[in-house]
Amino acid sequence: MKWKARIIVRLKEGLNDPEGRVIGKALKNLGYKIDELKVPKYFEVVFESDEPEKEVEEMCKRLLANPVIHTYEYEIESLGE
Amino acid sequence: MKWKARIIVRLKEGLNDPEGRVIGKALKNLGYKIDELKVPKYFEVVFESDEPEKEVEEMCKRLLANPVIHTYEYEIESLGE
Amino acid sequence: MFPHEEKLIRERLGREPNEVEKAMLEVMWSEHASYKSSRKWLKLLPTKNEHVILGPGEDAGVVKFDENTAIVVGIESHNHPSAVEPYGGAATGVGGIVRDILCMGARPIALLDPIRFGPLEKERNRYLFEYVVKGIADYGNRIGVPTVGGETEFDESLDNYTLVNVACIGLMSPEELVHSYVEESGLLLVLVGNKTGRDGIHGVTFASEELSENAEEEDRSAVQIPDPFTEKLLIEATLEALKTGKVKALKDLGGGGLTCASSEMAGKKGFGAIIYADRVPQREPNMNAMEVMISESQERMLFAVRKEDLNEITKIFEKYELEWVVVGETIEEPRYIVYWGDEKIADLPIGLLADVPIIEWEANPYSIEKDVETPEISVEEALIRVLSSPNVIDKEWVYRQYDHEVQGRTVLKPGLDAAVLKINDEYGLAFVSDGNPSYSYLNPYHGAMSAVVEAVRNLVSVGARPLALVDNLNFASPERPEVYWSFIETIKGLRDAAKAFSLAYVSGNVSFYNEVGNKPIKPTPVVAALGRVKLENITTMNFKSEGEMIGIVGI
Amino acid sequence: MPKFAVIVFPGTNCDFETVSAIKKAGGKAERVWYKQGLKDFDGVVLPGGFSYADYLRAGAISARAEIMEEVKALAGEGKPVLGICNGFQVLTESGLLSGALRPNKIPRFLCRWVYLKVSDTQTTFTKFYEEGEVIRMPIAHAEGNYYADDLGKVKIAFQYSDEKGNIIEEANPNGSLLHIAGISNEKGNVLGMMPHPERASDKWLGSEDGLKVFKSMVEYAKR
Ligand SMILES: Nc1ncnc2c1ncn2[C@@H]1O[C@H](COP(=O)(O)OP(=O)(O)O)[C@@H](O)[C@H]1O
Repeated sequence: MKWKARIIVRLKEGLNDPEGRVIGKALKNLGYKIDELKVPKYFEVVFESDEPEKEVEEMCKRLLANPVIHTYEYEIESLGE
Repeated sequence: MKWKARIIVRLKEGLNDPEGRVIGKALKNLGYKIDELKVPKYFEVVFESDEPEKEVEEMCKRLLANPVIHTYEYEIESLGE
Repeated sequence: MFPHEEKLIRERLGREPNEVEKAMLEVMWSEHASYKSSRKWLKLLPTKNEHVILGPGEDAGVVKFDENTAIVVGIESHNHPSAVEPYGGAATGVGGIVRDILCMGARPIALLDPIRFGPLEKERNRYLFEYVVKGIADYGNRIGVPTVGGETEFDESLDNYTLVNVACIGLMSPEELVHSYVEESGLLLVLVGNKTGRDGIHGVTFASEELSENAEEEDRSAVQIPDPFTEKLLIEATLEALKTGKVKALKDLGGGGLTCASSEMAGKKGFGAIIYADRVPQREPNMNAMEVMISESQERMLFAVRKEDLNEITKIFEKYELEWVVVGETIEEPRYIVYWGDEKIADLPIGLLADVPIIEWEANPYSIEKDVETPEISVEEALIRVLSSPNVIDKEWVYRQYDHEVQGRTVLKPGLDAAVLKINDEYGLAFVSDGNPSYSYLNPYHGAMSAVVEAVRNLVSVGARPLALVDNLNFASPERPEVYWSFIETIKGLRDAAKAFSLAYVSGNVSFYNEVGNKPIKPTPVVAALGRVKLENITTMNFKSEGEMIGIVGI
Repeated sequence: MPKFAVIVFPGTNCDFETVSAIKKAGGKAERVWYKQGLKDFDGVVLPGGFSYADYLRAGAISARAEIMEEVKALAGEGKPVLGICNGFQVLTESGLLSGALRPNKIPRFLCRWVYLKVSDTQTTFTKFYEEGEVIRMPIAHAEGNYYADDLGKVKIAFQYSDEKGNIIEEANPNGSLLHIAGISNEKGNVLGMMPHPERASDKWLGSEDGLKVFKSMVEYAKR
């Protein structure tokens, strides 16, 4: 079976986010009223698997997120055969 | 009014995507059957505005995306006052 | 292509070229690939002396440093692409010149980036500035070639536009020189590196036209996504392949893509080539032969090897996980033949692709020199104005983003008069770039001279003896008589200045049609210069202690 | 003479100068492509660069390569393992050192010379320094901001300081926790550092302060 997973990897609460801050500031400088801007990492993965939940969980743990600094969430959608 | 926009900026179809390719290959090496992996840019912006649609559209055009190579899409959610 | 050129092609060919042939000819006959408007004048430049191993004509020039050491040097512009996509345009500009150095057989060891923008007060110019610098940084840093210097200038005339020039040097021993042309038939042509996509189709023709006001919205085909990861692997794989001594010719794929690289490789010494275009690994579905032949996808190289050596060479590509394919072979007959499957889709005399007649445009002198009025301000205020000009302030914001130390050779770092790279335990190579479009605008002849003189002065300031020059000529449309005149004057200035120092130009680049919204840029010749310095004789510009005498020489 | 493997991942770019520095320090060194094995080596150096172009996170993909299992085994035997810059990032990503290297406080690449205070002279790589010695080396990184939720598992080897050895905010180039520039494991045989000692191993390049890192490592491996 084929699947598409949408994975979002976020910085843990409380960790400062220099990248988001800089882009937020750039938008402020362009005149927008930005309260907060975040740039989580976002992956779209099309893959084949019999155990999609388990495998996506593993992909996050083993590679896509670093448990020291990240949390993650995902959605999986079936693409059929 | 306060709003939260979720913005996804993608490379146009057909453009070389070394980042997606390299990360996809790394997952394959860990044993997963990856057909395709993409890493669009993803922004979550909390902002104040009277014309949220227009402003998010502008933010994309002026800074977050380059129309020559990117397409973008977004959702805007109201956070109330 | 101009109508008279189309007519000439029909006559020489004795028939109408088909669609694929026409696309290939269009690329090869573009200003960018053929130098048709500049060739005649470039001949005026001195290109030979005792330091020159190889002058202009191939991908980069080669200079003798000492008996055992040769320096490869080249310079390129990536102006048009950077103006529409600053990050990718600037980055792929670095990639292109690095491959030019590599394909002469040298390890690229340093970059310089003379870059120019419109005034920073405008948002679009700030955006271009920030992303050009980021593009150069991300690419140069990731491939491990230090960016050791450059120039950063802001000028009204570049509003909404940018000039991105990049110079690169490489290090090798003289016997490691490889040429870009073959001298035998029956060689296999091996394409290595990235897959081929539709990016960069018509890139050279794009670079041979003015930009319209809405260039940002224009066809994305002219810009490419940089892939420094693959470039770094290409560098290492190529250098390892060259060590076998079995690479007969080597060329990078730049403007004009596979057509340009393979036809020049085969045709230069009178051989021909058959190309099997359908074998080229494609990144996008349903590409046709024309697209494959003229795509300018980045990070690709073309090798010529004998059949019996194929295995040994391609094993190296595989070690570096690079895709490769035998895309064709060289033949005795001077023809350029392209197959798509079983179908012969192009068959041209190979000379027709390269033999592009020169164009001489009308040239009209202009004179705008007049006495400058001195503003009535105090010395103090004048000093503050000068010292706070973005053109004068320290460019630290730029060069801190560049890894200028990688490879462990950088003796003099950015921020000084010239960079110095350690070549051996005793000697270093000084490297600097200079240009002064404001002078060139007022008087193109003297402006060009001053660029050379300034570069030489900067070399001398660090204690180096000048060795060689390269030049990059950024101009507006040559079809404007004033521009064409300023171009010719510039070359004369470059010639006379070099002659005065007994120096030669070993390589260079011409970029025309730099105008946006019908506003021509100022004539902008950029000169990069190399010098040799004994490490213990290096001098730097800072005061060393209290009580030193300060003097001025040469007023 | 002890022999060191300088591991080359796709995109590693400080391998040659690291080999030279080790040789200058009296050791043998060989560049080892990441698919080769690590037999017969007395220690390993993971050099700087941009393995896998820093895609995903610096060092993340290399850290999952098979060769890292061999590196872990070697470290377990007490042999020296040094990670410089990207090599440090690989060490944290692989769990050989705890913590993480995050984007600099100003999220840009930064190349400049810094002063370091040597905080620990007991590691395999710092024995030739004096306690509290101030040394000079260049940094060149975009992700060197050290973070850990638990500092119990690491020992601080180098800290960013001013010229006089004061550990102050202004001397910290990347926002790193406790101004950390380099840490080691408890045993002291695995050390990661963001500054580049190999770029400070030649008088012409501005300093020879980095050479002692390699000398100390070579000396240790001789025992
Ligand atoms: N774009 C750049 N990239 C790298 N170094 C730069 C750049 N722009 C300026 N520099 C460096 O800053 C220093 C000063 O440059 P510049 O102002 O052009 O010097 P000068 O006025 O002496 O010609 C030089 O060392 C130069 O290499």
